[in-house]
Amino acid sequence: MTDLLESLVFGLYIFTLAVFVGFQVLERVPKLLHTPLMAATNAISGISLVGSMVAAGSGRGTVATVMGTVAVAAASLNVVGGFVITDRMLRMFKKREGPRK
Amino acid sequence: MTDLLESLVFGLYIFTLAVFVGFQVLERVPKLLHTPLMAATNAISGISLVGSMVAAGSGRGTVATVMGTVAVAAASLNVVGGFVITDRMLRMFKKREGPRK
Amino acid sequence: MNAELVVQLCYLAASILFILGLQGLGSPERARRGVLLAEIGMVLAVAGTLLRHEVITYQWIIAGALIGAAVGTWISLKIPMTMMPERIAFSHAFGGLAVALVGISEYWHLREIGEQMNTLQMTATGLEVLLGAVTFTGSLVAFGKLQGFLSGKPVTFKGQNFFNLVLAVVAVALVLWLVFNPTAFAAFCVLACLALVIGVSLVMPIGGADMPVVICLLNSYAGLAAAATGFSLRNNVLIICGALDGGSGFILGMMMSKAMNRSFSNVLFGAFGSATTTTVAGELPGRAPNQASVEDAVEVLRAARTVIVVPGYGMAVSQAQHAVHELQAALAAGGCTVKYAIHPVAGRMPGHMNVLLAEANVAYDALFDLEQINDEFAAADVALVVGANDVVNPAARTDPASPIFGMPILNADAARSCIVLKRSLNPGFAGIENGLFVSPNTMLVLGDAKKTITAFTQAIKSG
Amino acid sequence: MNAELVVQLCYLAASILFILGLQGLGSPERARRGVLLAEIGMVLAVAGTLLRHEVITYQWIIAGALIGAAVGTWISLKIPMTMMPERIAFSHAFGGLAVALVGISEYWHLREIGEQMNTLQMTATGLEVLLGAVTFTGSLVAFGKLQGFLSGKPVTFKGQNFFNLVLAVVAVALVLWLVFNPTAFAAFCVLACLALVIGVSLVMPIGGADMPVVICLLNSYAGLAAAATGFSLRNNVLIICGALDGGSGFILGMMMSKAMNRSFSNVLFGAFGSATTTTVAGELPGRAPNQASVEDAVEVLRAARTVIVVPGYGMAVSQAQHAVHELQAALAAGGCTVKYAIHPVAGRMPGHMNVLLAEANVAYDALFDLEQINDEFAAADVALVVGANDVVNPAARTDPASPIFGMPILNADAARSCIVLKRSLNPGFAGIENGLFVSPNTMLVLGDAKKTITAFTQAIKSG
Ligand SMILES: NC(=O)c1ccc[n+]([C@@H]2O[C@H](COP(=O)([O-])OP(=O)(O)OC[C@H]3O[C@@H](n4cnc5c(N)ncnc54)[C@H](OP(=O)(O)O)[C@@H]3O)[C@@H](O)[C@H]2O)c1
Ligand SMILES: NC(=O)c1ccc[n+]([C@@H]2O[C@H](COP(=O)([O-])OP(=O)(O)OC[C@H]3O[C@@H](n4cnc5c(N)ncnc54)[C@H](OP(=O)(O)O)[C@@H]3O)[C@@H](O)[C@H]2O)c1
Repeated sequence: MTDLLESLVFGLYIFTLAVFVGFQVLERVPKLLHTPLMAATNAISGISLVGSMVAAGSGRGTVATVMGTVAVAAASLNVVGGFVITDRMLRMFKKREGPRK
Repeated sequence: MTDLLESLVFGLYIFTLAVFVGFQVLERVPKLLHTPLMAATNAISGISLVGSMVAAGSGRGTVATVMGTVAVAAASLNVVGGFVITDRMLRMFKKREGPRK
Repeated sequence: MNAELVVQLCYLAASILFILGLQGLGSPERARRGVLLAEIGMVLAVAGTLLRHEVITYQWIIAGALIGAAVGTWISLKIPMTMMPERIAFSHAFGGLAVALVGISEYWHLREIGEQMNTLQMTATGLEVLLGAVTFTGSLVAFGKLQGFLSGKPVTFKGQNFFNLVLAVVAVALVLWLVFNPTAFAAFCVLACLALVIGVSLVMPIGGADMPVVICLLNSYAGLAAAATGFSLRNNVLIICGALDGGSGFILGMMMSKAMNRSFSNVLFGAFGSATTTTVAGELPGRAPNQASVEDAVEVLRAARTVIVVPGYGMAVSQAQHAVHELQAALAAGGCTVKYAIHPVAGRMPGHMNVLLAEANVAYDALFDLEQINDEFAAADVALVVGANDVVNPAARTDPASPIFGMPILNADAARSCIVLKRSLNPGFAGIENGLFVSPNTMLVLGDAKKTITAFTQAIKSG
Repeated sequence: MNAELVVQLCYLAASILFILGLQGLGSPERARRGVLLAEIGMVLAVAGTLLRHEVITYQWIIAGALIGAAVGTWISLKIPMTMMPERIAFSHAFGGLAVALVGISEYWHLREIGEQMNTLQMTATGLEVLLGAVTFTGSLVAFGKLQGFLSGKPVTFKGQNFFNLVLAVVAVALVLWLVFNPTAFAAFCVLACLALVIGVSLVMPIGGADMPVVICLLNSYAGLAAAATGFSLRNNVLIICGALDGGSGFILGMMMSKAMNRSFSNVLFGAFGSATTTTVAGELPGRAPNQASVEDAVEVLRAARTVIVVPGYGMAVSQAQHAVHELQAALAAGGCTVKYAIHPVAGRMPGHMNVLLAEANVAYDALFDLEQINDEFAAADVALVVGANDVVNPAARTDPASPIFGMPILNADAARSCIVLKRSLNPGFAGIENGLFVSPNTMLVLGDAKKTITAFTQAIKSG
């Protein structure tokens, strides 16, 4: 198999399997937690940080580096912000009656 | 990445994701269908046919070919037999009362 | 080779942790631990990337990360829960931006060093930039509309659908062109700019209230863009996260459109927004609504043994969730059972009401889904409708001509009496009249929900 | 390159179809369509393989496939449903054989052409041959024990556990040795033979009745072996199917051991079989069992409005399922409601009772799981226990000293009266006494279940 073909094929396998996993996992999230779910996937989508870091940190000349740095900032905004707000929301969900104000 | 490393890594990804998919799918099979499930996975495990066919059909000399042929026979026994018996069992599961003898 | 293996194992572990994290969101008890797992996954992914041999300078990474983390934390700690839809639109914009920039910078870099992308890379990068840029401007417009910077009204002109179609075809043609001519820099630039335009022109025609569905759609696009990045950089964790993200947008969008009784394919292919534009005033029995004072309503509440609260978008508007919880406490002190009935599309975002009530310390085991509680209305003394409208409109059951006909609704009209809190006689999101408001056993208490409920609580406590 | 792409896309499609097929087994309505999808997947996988450029001669493939398919079809059409455990053990043996032979032939071929395996291939091939050969002989022994060729009794000797441990350590050491010396042909041969021995010595010490758990374990091994083949041949569909297969064995084994109240880690690490060897006779109240004639039992059945049938292994032994269905029909004709209570480990295989009753045309919506029906016994007039024993033993609830204490059981003792059909006063699988048989409202009708039930039906019809 050529290199190119192999990475296409493997990528397709991984994508397909991940779609299956994703659907099955997400279907089981109760309606109660749909808003935290949106925030959490938002944070996870900040994984593009991984690509941004390579763009910003590989010494690729000014233009590429600047774009990479902006991308790092945008992605880490999502990662950190997303996790913080997810956790902030989830902390509010309580089973027993909390103390009243 | 070296070629070797790449196929190891991709293989691990695919295996891991498939384990997730498998668990999630299999957990949802009702107890009612556990015997057909055993028969069906038996049939699917006959996929080693794919490896056996290469062993039997690549003109690799007598010993390898004989082993390959036996493997093809064993695997296709599982594939065909497994699907036949799964279907035979599933045909018996009926929702409404069937005609009485 | 060993460092490379470590990097790859970090990515693999991160992928597993993300999946386990989302699995944790399957129940409120395990949710926080799940998020912790996902956080560890992200740390591993970042650590792995720092180990990569391509990464040679750290100052820009650190600078960008610090700025992003600081802004992100600040926003997330300050933002009120009622502004969650805005926040999500906003961060989709940044997600799209990051992905698009990664693609552009990759292309730029190869161009500078005189290399050219192979077919797979170019296809993936083209799609990545296209989807990323569409998500970027589309989400910005959605954010502006939700926030009020932009008019929430649908901005339309004649031939708009055709115009959008042409833009989309041109964009796809450009991607194809680039696949066969990866060095066509001009085409690449045009593609990027065109994608920005598409994002705007896709979302402008859609009314502010339809934004949640659009946001889910953009979420799916962002996920696909990230997956495309994974293909072009041969990075599996990106492919996996992209698939998870895209799937979540798709599932939530599907759930919403099902609960709103629209076909999801309509939503996917841009036919949404129609409900807002075609305001069909359902015919109502010629009765006048039965307006009531706070005192009348309090009397009914005092006598009630079981109350089911039906919160809706109006509760979010008036920020009445804390007041509602206090009323619940006051009623419970008098021996009354209080439950909450949460319609899947009450509010403007999936799970909107749950989060607001959780914020106000309402225990989540007092919240019930439509299927769980709908049969209990018949036995309830009072259904207290706090700023909900469409989700309790009986026309969905009875009037085949109604645009919401067939949508599952909460049977608030089945309760012995129904107290409805709203500010006016205006219709809700779907723009249609609501027969519940003129039914004989409904008491309509006009006024801001928070004020009205606070008045209820005081009267009940003092009486 | 294009043919190669087609092959790979066939494999990808096959993997998707296998997953969708197993998803179909999630409900009886969709199950047959699911199996059809999996069949299409298998056809695609085979077709794809035929397109591979390595495959140059077809006669051996066709010969092997024809023989396998003919034998497989013949067995599967002829075998009675009561022999399913045997059939499954038998086909695991062939699965293990195929995988092991693929590995050996690959190794042999490379040796002949003077090449050597790389680290990854050698590791994978070593594990593949090891697990495949263990599964082969292990399953053959399991088959022999179930079938009665071999003594069903545990065959043990002193120091056996230590002996097995030594064998396993040596095998793993051989694999490691091969990884560093892939050309060590002698080591490879020793590994293969040793694996065959391990399979035998792993299963011989285990009693025939414990075979189902062993079979699940061997199923997992077979799956792992297939996945290892996938790694060594770089074939993703093998990896995916291996994971699915291994997972299914694991899940079923876990479910069984949970329902049998043993820790799964014990089962995994060979501590099973103990229940059969340590026969603890639980202390019973000194009452004599209340033996009854067919006539007495028929009288009780005639008066009953609701009957819950509890089938067990004895129903399989006496092939009484058709007779049971006829009794159900006769009772139903008299206006009596008949339900079936299926314990998760009734019989000798997961889902054993369901398949037998389905074979006898009992509608599956008359079959209820333990959790669904256990509360209904208290309101039932008769619990009719057809060859079940351990799964209705109240000691599991009441006697902390009993080996089955804590195992969830069917509350047959809660019914107004309980009719138990068995041939003798012998204990069941777990080898312990059953207090239900001596309880005052139990009627024990001794004799072969099929004969007794046929007599019931005749009496009820004629009366
Ligand atoms: N949840 C989602 O994911 C989602 C997404 C997209 C669309 N939607 C749509 O949104 C709608 C949600 O239904 P809904 O019943 O929650 O809301 P709704 O139908 O939009 O009605 C909201 C009601 O709240 C009242 N209100 C507004 N501000 C108030 C205040 N300060 N005090 C008291 N009342 C106030 C309004 O009446 P006044 O103006 O008279 O006060 C209005 O009748 C559905 O049609 C759904 O399809 C939901
Ligand atoms: N299902 C699984 O996956 C699985 C797997 C492994 C182990 N097990 C174990 O198997 C046991 C299953 O429990 P169970 O209650 O179904 O069966 P059981 O406890 O083994 O008892 C079977 C009963 O059937 C009677 N019997 C045998 N042949 C008969 C005939 N021809 N006519 C009438 N009665 C007959 C036997 O009594 P007589 O000899 O007096 O007739 C015996 O009491 C559990 O202990 C479980 O843990 C199950």
